[in-house]
Amino acid sequence: MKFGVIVFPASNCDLDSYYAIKDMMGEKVDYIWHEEEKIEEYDGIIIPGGFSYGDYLRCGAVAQFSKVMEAVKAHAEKGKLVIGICNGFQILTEAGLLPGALVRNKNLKFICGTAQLNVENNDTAFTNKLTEGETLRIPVAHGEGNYVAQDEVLQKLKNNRQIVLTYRDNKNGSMEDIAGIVNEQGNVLGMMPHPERACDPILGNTDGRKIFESMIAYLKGGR
Amino acid sequence: MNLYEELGLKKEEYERVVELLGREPNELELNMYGVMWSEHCSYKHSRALFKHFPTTGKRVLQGPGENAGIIDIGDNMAVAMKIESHNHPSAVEPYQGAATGVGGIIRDIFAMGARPVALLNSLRFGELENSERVQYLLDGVVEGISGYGNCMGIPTVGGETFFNKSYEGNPLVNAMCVGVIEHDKIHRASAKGVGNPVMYIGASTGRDGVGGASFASVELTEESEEKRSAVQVGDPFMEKLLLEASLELLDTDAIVGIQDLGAAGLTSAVCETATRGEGGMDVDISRIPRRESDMHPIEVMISESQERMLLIVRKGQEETVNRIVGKWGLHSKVIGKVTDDGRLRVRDGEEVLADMPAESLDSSGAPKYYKDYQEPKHMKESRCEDLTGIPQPKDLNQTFMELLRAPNIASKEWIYNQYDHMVRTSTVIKPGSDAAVIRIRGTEKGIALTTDCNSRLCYLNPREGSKIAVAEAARNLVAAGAKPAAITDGLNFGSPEKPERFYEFRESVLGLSEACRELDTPVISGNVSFYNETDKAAIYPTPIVGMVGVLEDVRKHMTLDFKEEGNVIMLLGE
Amino acid sequence: MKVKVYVTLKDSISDPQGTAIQGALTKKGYEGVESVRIGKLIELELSDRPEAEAKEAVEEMCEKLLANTVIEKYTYEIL
Amino acid sequence: MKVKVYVTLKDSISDPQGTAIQGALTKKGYEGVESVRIGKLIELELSDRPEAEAKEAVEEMCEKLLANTVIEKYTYEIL
Ligand SMILES: Nc1ncnc2c1ncn2[C@@H]1O[C@H](COP(=O)(O)OP(=O)(O)O)[C@@H](O)[C@H]1O
Repeated sequence: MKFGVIVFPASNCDLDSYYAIKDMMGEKVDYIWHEEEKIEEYDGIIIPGGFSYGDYLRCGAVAQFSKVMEAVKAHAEKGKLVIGICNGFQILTEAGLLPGALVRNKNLKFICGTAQLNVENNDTAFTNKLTEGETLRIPVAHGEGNYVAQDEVLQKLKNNRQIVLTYRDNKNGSMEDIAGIVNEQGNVLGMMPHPERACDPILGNTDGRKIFESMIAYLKGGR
Repeated sequence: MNLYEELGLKKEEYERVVELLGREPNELELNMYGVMWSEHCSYKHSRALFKHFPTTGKRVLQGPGENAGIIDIGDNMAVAMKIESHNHPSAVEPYQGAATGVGGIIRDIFAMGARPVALLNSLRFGELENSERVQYLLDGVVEGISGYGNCMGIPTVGGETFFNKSYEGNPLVNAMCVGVIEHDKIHRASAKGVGNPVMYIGASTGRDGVGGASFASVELTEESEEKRSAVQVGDPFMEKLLLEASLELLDTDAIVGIQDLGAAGLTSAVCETATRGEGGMDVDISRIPRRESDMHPIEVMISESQERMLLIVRKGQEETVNRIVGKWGLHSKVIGKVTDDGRLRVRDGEEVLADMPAESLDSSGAPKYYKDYQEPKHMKESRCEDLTGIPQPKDLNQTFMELLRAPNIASKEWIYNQYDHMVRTSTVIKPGSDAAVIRIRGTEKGIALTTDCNSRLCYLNPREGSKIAVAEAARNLVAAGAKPAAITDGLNFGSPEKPERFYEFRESVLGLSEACRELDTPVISGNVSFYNETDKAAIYPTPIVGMVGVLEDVRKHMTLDFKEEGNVIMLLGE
Repeated sequence: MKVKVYVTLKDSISDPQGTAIQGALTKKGYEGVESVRIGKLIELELSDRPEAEAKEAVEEMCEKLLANTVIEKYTYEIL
Repeated sequence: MKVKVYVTLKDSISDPQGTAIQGALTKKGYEGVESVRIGKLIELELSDRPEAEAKEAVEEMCEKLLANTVIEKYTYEIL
């Protein structure tokens, strides 16, 4: 099993994701440069946080043009796992791999802190090690994490149980308190909070591990 | 007014230029002297006092004199740090002023070859209550720091924010950056190796920062007057590319020297690298990438456009540079070469536009003053003040609540929660404690960081206040479980040409020196910002102490919160 | 040739920034500011080309990058 | 009444956003995109009033809040 962490020119949580997988989860992981076209060897792709191409105009807007995103689309179509964290979530929506959009936090400020998340669906490749209704404490750090979508889209997300994580205390203004959603097939997750920042015990919080443990269990189970 | 006066030079200084050159300078040359001999670049009013600072110690690998100071923390690892002010730009345009301040200090750190791992900032504003202006400045500065630092992926882990009337017209924005480096990777800003090419990477050169007191030229038309701008706009994306490209370049053996383009732009960068290296340099400004086509050579040479670096490259390795820089989407350009004739030559193609002894521009040529000083009147008055007449508060509960509500005491969480303080997953103690702690990956160690200065005490007694600032910083580090190791100092004062202000500066330097010697925390880098005053008043003397300490075992850090019911509370000290 | 692209939020999408500015204006004493919406103005300088070609290029750029059509709409003028 | 305010950076101020977007468009294969500058479009809905009054109010709002006149300039239209 091997993970790949995509590196855009101004990714900056690439290193955090890399160390979380390698040192904390003990799995194989490589960095993948944004101009890479071949990513077949990876089972799980992590699109990390940061500011991709500066995030000018809109977060994640330019990243959808990169060569590697073509490969990520193909990877996702094959049903393989993709997790987009923070900027990664923004990129996935801009690239059309997840519905909706992320706009500026309702208080118009960057928010850094720790969010309490509700686990809404534990029957996914990313949450199978969690129990429904469980609370996760996961760091957040974003200026544009306010999830918006048209009513029909929201309805569909609810009906299909695609809303996986919600905020207990919704600070950014997301519709339906959405913190993380999966695509219809359930193999692509986008979430604003940073599970990779909550893996190392020295940092005082290891709640994020369960997300990666779920992915690893899913991949091992070969489902 | 004479041209030299418009450029901020005094008559004696102009005469000195003529003497050093052996002729009258031309306009470009005079402009270059003007910026290099400005207070900001030459430290002409402060240099004479630096000899008091303790600058050596068993940990010190690089003291003052380079882009940043460096200390050894063991395990072949070292820590680079420096503080820098961006006060006046932030007063004009708070967002961009603060953002470019952060950008500048980050470049100083990676120019040493170090990976920036933490940012801190020390802010001073006028009274917050009932002042829309102060609120606007504060919001803008905090957003600027957040906008730039967050995008760079460098956690902002600490700082301080104080409000006091003396900063009303002249806020202070000091930014500090800390980097980590392996011993053998340390790079210096020197142009070694005759014939080595000098290369330029990063943003193209515009008219940014061409303005202010040090710029004037009769040749420039009114139209260009309008085009020039003192406001620099930060581009953190470009800086991130520069950072990654520079660190990757410094991992090869292609780079002999590296210098960021900061104050006084190209002029300062070529001059400093030349004098620290073989002594001379020859640059062709027709090769400088420009944002606008009709720029005057003076504008090109003194522009302070952000996000640019100068590289001295081993001859024949230009392609290595092009390849790595290209990978990060940047362009590189050879703009000149290293010489050993001691001359700084600026050409436009074949035509020589300026030709002067490189050293004459730098601190060895620049004037050095030791101004008169005199104790401020208010100090005597306050010493005689009778404190016994101050009544006890009637309602202690209410007073307590009022104190907690005062902006200077109230929690600053709303500020530091706008900064990403967790990125790089190494922030072991987050903002909100006495000092921040960062673990050093690959070792068991950690470093603790803090900035401190109570300027009210420095106003009452600059020498004692400065000692207290050092002591407070040290206590903060100790409270986090670290052993204090070194400081970087951000010295913010009024005009050194006024005896009372120079007294404050001098006393502060002496106080800092004494305390640093006592605590064995040498001064490894710093910055001086003078003329922080308006026609009404000068700021309180504000010598900001940025201190780093070392934790041999980062797991043994300590935070300030009460841990469990029943724990005993003790008071140490007098 | 110069092209101006105007990108605005769809009516159904709320605009906290606009609301904040409306609040600030009202607080400052400007009466009758009933709504504020913030959009983007993107000025492009394109190499000269026939108008039809320019139109096609601009529309594609808008669809692909300049606007996020999930939440935004756009108009443009070719000057 | 509707007012549209256009806020753009002064010509002397560099626009890293615009430059980055220009780079992205060019890399994506759009040729001849010579420059991109990004500004703001602010749509105000004001209670009806005589045009002269509206003008005065809008100009003051621009100077005081809508534009940062240190680095930006503005124009507006009253519709
Ligand atoms: N107050 C100070 N204490 C110690 N060193 C100082 C102080 N001020 C400046 N220096 C040192 O002088 C050198 C020049 O500083 P500075 O001009 O701020 O650098 P830059 O070239 O980045 O502007 C640096 O090495 C700096 O560390």
